[in-house]
Amino acid sequence: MDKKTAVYICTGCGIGDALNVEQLLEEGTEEFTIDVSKDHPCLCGVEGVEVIKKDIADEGINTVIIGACSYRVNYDVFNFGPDVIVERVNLREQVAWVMPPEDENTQELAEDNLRMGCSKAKDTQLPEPFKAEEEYSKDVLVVGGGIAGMTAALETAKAGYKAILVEKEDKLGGFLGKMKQSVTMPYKELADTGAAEMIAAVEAEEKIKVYTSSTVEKISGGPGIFSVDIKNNGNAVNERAGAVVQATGWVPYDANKLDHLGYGKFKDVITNVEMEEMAAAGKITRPSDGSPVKNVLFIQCAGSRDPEHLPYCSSVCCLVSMKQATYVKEQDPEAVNYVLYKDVRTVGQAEDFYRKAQQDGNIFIRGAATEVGEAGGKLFVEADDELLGENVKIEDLDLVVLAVGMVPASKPAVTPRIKAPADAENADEEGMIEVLPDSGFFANSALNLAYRQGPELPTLKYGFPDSHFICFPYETRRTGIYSAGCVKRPMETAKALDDAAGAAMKAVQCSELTAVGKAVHPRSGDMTYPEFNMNRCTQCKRCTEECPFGAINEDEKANPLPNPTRCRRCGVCMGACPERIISFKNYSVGMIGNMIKSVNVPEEDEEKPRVICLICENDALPALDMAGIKRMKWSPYVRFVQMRCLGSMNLVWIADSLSRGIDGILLMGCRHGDDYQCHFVKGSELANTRLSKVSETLDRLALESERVKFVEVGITDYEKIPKIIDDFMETIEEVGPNPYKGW
Amino acid sequence: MADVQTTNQSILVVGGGMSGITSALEAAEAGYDVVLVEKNPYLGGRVAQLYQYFPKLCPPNCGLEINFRRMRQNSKIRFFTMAEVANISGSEGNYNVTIKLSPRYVNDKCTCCGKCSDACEAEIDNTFNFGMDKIKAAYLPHEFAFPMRYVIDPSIVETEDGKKCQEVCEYGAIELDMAESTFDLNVGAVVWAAGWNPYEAEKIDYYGFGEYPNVITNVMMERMASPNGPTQGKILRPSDGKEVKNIAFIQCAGSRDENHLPYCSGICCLASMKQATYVRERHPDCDISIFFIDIRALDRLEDFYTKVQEDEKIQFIKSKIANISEDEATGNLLLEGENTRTGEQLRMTFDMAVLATGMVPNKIDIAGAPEVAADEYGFVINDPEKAGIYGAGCVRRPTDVASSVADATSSAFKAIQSIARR
Amino acid sequence: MKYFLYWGCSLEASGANFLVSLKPSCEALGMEFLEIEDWNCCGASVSYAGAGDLAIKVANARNLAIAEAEGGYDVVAPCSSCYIQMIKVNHEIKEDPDLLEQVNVCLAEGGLKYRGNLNVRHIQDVLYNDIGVDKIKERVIKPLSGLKVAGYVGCQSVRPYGEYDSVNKPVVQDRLLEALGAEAVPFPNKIKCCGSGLFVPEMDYCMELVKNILEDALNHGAKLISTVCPMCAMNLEIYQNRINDHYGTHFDVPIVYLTQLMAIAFGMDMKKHAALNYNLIPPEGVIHAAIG
Amino acid sequence: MENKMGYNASFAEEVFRNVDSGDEIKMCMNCGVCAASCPLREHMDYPPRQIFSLIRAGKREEVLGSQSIMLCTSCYTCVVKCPRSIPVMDVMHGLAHYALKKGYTPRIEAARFGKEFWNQVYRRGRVDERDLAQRAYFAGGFWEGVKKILEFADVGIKLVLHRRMKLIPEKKIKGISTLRKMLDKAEMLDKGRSVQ
Repeated sequence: MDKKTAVYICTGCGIGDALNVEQLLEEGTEEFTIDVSKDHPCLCGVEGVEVIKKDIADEGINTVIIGACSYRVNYDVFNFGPDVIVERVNLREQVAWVMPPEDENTQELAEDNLRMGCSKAKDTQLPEPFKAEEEYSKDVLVVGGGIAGMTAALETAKAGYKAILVEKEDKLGGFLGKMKQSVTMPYKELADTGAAEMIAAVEAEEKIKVYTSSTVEKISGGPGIFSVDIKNNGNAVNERAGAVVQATGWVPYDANKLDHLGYGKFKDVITNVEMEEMAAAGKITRPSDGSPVKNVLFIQCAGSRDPEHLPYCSSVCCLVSMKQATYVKEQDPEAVNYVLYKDVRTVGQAEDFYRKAQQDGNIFIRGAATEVGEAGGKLFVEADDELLGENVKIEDLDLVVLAVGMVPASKPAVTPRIKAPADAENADEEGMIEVLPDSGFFANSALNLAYRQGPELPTLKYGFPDSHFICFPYETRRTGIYSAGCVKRPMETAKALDDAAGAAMKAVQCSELTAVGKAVHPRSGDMTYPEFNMNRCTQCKRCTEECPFGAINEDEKANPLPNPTRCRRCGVCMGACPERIISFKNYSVGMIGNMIKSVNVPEEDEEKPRVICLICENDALPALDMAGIKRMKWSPYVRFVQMRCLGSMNLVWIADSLSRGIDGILLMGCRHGDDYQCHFVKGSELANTRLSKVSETLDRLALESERVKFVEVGITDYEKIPKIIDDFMETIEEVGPNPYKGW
Repeated sequence: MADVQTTNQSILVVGGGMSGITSALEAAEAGYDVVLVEKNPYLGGRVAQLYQYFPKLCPPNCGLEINFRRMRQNSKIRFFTMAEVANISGSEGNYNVTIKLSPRYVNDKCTCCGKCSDACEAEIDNTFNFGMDKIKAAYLPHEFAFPMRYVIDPSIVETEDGKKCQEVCEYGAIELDMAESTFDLNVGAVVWAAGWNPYEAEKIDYYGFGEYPNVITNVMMERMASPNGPTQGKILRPSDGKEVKNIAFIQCAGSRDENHLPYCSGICCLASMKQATYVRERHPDCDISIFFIDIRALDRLEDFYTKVQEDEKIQFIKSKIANISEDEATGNLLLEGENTRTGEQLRMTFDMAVLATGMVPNKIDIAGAPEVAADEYGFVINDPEKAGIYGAGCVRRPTDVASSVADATSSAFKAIQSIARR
Repeated sequence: MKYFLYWGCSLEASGANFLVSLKPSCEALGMEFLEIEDWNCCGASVSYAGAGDLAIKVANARNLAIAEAEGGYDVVAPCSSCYIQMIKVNHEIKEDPDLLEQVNVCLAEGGLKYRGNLNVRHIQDVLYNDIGVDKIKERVIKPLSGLKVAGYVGCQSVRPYGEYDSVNKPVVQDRLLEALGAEAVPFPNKIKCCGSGLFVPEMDYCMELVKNILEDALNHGAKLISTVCPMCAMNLEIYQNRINDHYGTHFDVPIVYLTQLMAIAFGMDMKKHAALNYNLIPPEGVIHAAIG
Repeated sequence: MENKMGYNASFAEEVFRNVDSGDEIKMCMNCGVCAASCPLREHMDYPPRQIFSLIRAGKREEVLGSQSIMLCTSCYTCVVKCPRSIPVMDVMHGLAHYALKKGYTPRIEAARFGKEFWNQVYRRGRVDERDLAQRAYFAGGFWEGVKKILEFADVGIKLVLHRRMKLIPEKKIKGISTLRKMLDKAEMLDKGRSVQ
């Protein structure tokens, strides 16, 4: 593309008062080829925009540099269609509103900002969306044929898309199919499970292809172009899909581990799953002798909420026990149910069912079981009754039901071990080490992804595949693969229905976006993608290891094999690459390097230090905007460079900056760790890790380590920003000017 | 004024909170035309008023910012603030909707320079902060407001203040003669994501909210803890601005109570635990008591409960508080209850009490609208037999953000299905 | 406006000053009272010791059945205990048709039948909602200006149904006192229980309840306490000496009925109409001190 | 460990069946609001919520022999605050009635007073306060009665002097015989009849 570039400076909102605009236009654009340069008192107004539009029309301008307010405002006003590159240079929130007006330093800041903008615009290319060679599919592969899986398939079909449903058992239904009845909205009475109708609906739906007695042997490719190998009753079948919903459900917690509650010891101690199956099969009787049950005791949180077993709450067990108590009462109104609980957790309208269970006369005892035993052919349970403050004994029990919790089907019974890296500390004698849940090698076989980073979805601790579980609950770390239902977190029927429909929505959306070469969340709509200049690749594997989304496979020679449809466009690979071979059309190592190079570094005797701040655009940059809107003040010596994610930070920028005489580098990124806020999961953490290697660079240049600093900045931390900057400037002053100035 | 072309292939989303934004974005990113209407002058709804989310203790604006960015770059979504549904008729696949726009008195020329606010002298109650402070009558609803545009309060439109605002605006952004207007839409499906209101704490009269200044609600606590709140993030006693030395959180303030809200509001346990961490962070010496009936921390949220329990300054007392009275001289609050674990009658004095008030759904309340199933509490039931208008988020059940987002995503899909069927 | 006045047993004895003052002051506002023919006792709040729940309900239903047959006017029960017993039956039979049937099976033994069509009203309810503060204000000749009164509501006049006032933060009595020109002092204990019928047998426990109420009233500047219940009035008034002996306090607070204050404010006779001579602790002093 | 309390659902069933309002306690979720709103809670051996817990635990003796069930002042505070709409007061009254019928005599004076009150209703249709007091005083025996009379003589005399105590005994109401028939019938139909 032949660029015709125009620069427009808005002089409104105090910019004109703070800056010498004429000088700015001259100094800030000097080194660049600029075809048109203008200023306007209100660029975002109708007349201002008209000026730009006219230049585009009349002068053939296709690259527009706007020196005005933050890119976060007036985004719609300064949109001139897909063929015009727009680069926004912030002269308001970062300059005019926070710096002293008509000041030399303010002016220099504005000029540097404009230079960086011009440099960036020069290197920016229009995106050319990725188009795979294969034909795209928009079908949704659903793995798991329980309530969530069947719902995902049905909802997909209702929206006019096709679904492929793979179930390992010989029939659909999962746990739903094993249930006698269910308790769901509006939680007044027990309801039919609807399993039979749902199975029939799935089977009747021509848009759904059902594979029972089947497993997914291999999924290769990526969103839009997944190739799925299915083993169907021993036969190999291949299907193509655009996206995947993993609804592999849950397994009950292994009650054999609950021998302190008498399981395995007494025949009449059973799990809630066994209770359900018995009820569904017909009559509830004592397993020991088949005699009728009169007194039943439910032990809640059998395993759940117990650090020795399942530290989390399994969410559904309170309702399940109330449901099963109802079965007992329906069978024999004179029967007595005791429910031994820690907290009754019937949230939302489900409280109504608790009230019903109480109305039915079920006896709720708050406390923990201390012993389960047998006397005279009947069971007894001893418990600390918290509300009586006494140890109590409930005798003459026919049945004790353990409300065992839910374990995601993805969680392996035994944590897999892999060969430990050479420097691992906790490797065993054979040099093996436990796989972390946060890895594609942890979970039980379900998807068998042909991904370099492992065959399954990485999980959070406890084995639930999930990542951003508050704002973006469908985000997993494998693009186009969404988990749904109890594999994601323990949830009751009503929620599983919604969750599955939501996952199907995401799957369909992913296929649609992928088909037109667009990224999915969080950079949804982005049409650029990383391109690899393989000639210079040294097979260092950093990109393939670090990609948070497992987008890059590897050939046997360790050459990266990018799968652009799996890519989320965070740029982590670009930041990881020591050879700078990975670039986006509008974001590259060279581009940012050039921007940094365009910053003027004053001579040492001018006593004007220069600091480059690489700032994450997701959280830290909006926070900086807020600080500007609040008219806070900070040092005029800092130049902010916008990052897609701090994980895209390449160390070469630091080395280049320091060797040019830049006095310090400040990195602002999201919180990492367990409660990370990075929108690309691992970006800020990787940046921080990478930074540990910067010491080599500093040593080589014989520079002080204080010159480079990483700070976590959340979006609401704007009050802290001036202090962070000022503290850093103080450090820089202490360590003195960079000796490389003027080289 | 609004020039919106829609067809029966379009989706209307009512409510610009977390659920509505999610529904709108998910549908739009799948390629559907969406119109989003929000009655406030900004998007973000209730979550925009929160300081942090549990259990990660992260700022809601972080996710909102991403969503606003998704919205900015997506031409399939058009949104209107200060907009409400005035009328709705029709059936699945073909609804005629009238949207009423209240005047903002500020047009899209606003550059957010803030001069009008500087010039304006009149102050109004800051509803964003639940009236805990005042703002100028020419105001930006909050720093992260999206769209970032000022609002002129109707109370100054015909005053000198209004004129002054208009005069100082260099960009001609203030239009004092702006009037209420309406426009019509044709859509194929509607997602009702109008959110919730906190239960009116005054109704639990024995807690003295509105009478004793040091009794506040959980939503007020969020604002108080926010750096952009009425106290710049300081947790202080409303009566005298003193630092709190001990504070009580009263769970089920209205919820699980047949005299008020018979259902459980689902989120209040976690919200209070989260707010206890706010207090801990600011006042490490403050003693915190959380009074509860049952602690309801579902699934992995249990981890957060475990973590908070480990804090020795936070104690959980199983007691519904039966009464609050105020010491008139000190403003201290006497709480009475029964510690049901020990059987002791409890009388404890606190500097401040936070009522964990529950959620009341904003039900569909439009005369002549097609019937949408709801339970006796007003929560929308998505009835497959009456498809076309779908509830999303807390209008369906009281729930946390993650579940609301999941629900909103599913509702977007239901809306798409309504269109696919026609 | 016609009402049945069900005054009950106490208003003929310990609560006589209530009845004596109520009739003229209310009649002055245009209320007309009828007596329920051959009424019986309501059973009050302690009868459960001797009677089952249904028997107590039947006792009350008998009065209602007679009143219903005699014209069906609203039944005004000045005594809170009578009021609550009657209104409770009324409420419960509305919610439970089986109960009404059971009650009628019993009433049939005396040839009576109750259809459940009556309204049971508290005197405060009638004064506030039927007459209204404006009309009361109009009738005031000698405003009780400067008289600081603690309006003691007690329990059963508002709880549990809250038919005309908040159950936890009632205001009606204060509004009525203000209509008479008096100053109703804030008084958090106005809804705290005085011990009711349990006072006599459980005096050791209940004295503290009364002590707290009196103390709270005085601490808030009240010179006298008004009530609308004979049981409250008696418990608050006649044991003050005993409380003083027990706690070393010096209570000497006049306890008056709201209707006594009405009679005074309406310019009626202090004895004949306001029945001040019935009071054990004479209120005349504080009243005269305030209004001259 | 001995001395373990055995849970026994039969007492709960007994209460549900035979005690007026007894089945309402099923709905209790142990929030404690009833106890905390009770004016005499400090004097109760088991506040209402604990009574309900004891019923579910099958502690018959503790419940029917408890002081608390006789210490209800009928103030309705618990009733209006109970989040599960349990008529706590009615339950306490029901339990007291049941306990007395079963021969338990916790808080003997309150029991005598209440019983005598109802006697008056039953005997003459109305209550004579003076007669009630006297009879209640003497219910515990002659000397106890005399002591009480003397103790309360000051109050009695004052009431007489201020025209607030009737000296002439209250007469029976005209319809006393039919009233009694009605009440007898009611007792026959009452919930607790099966254990008379």
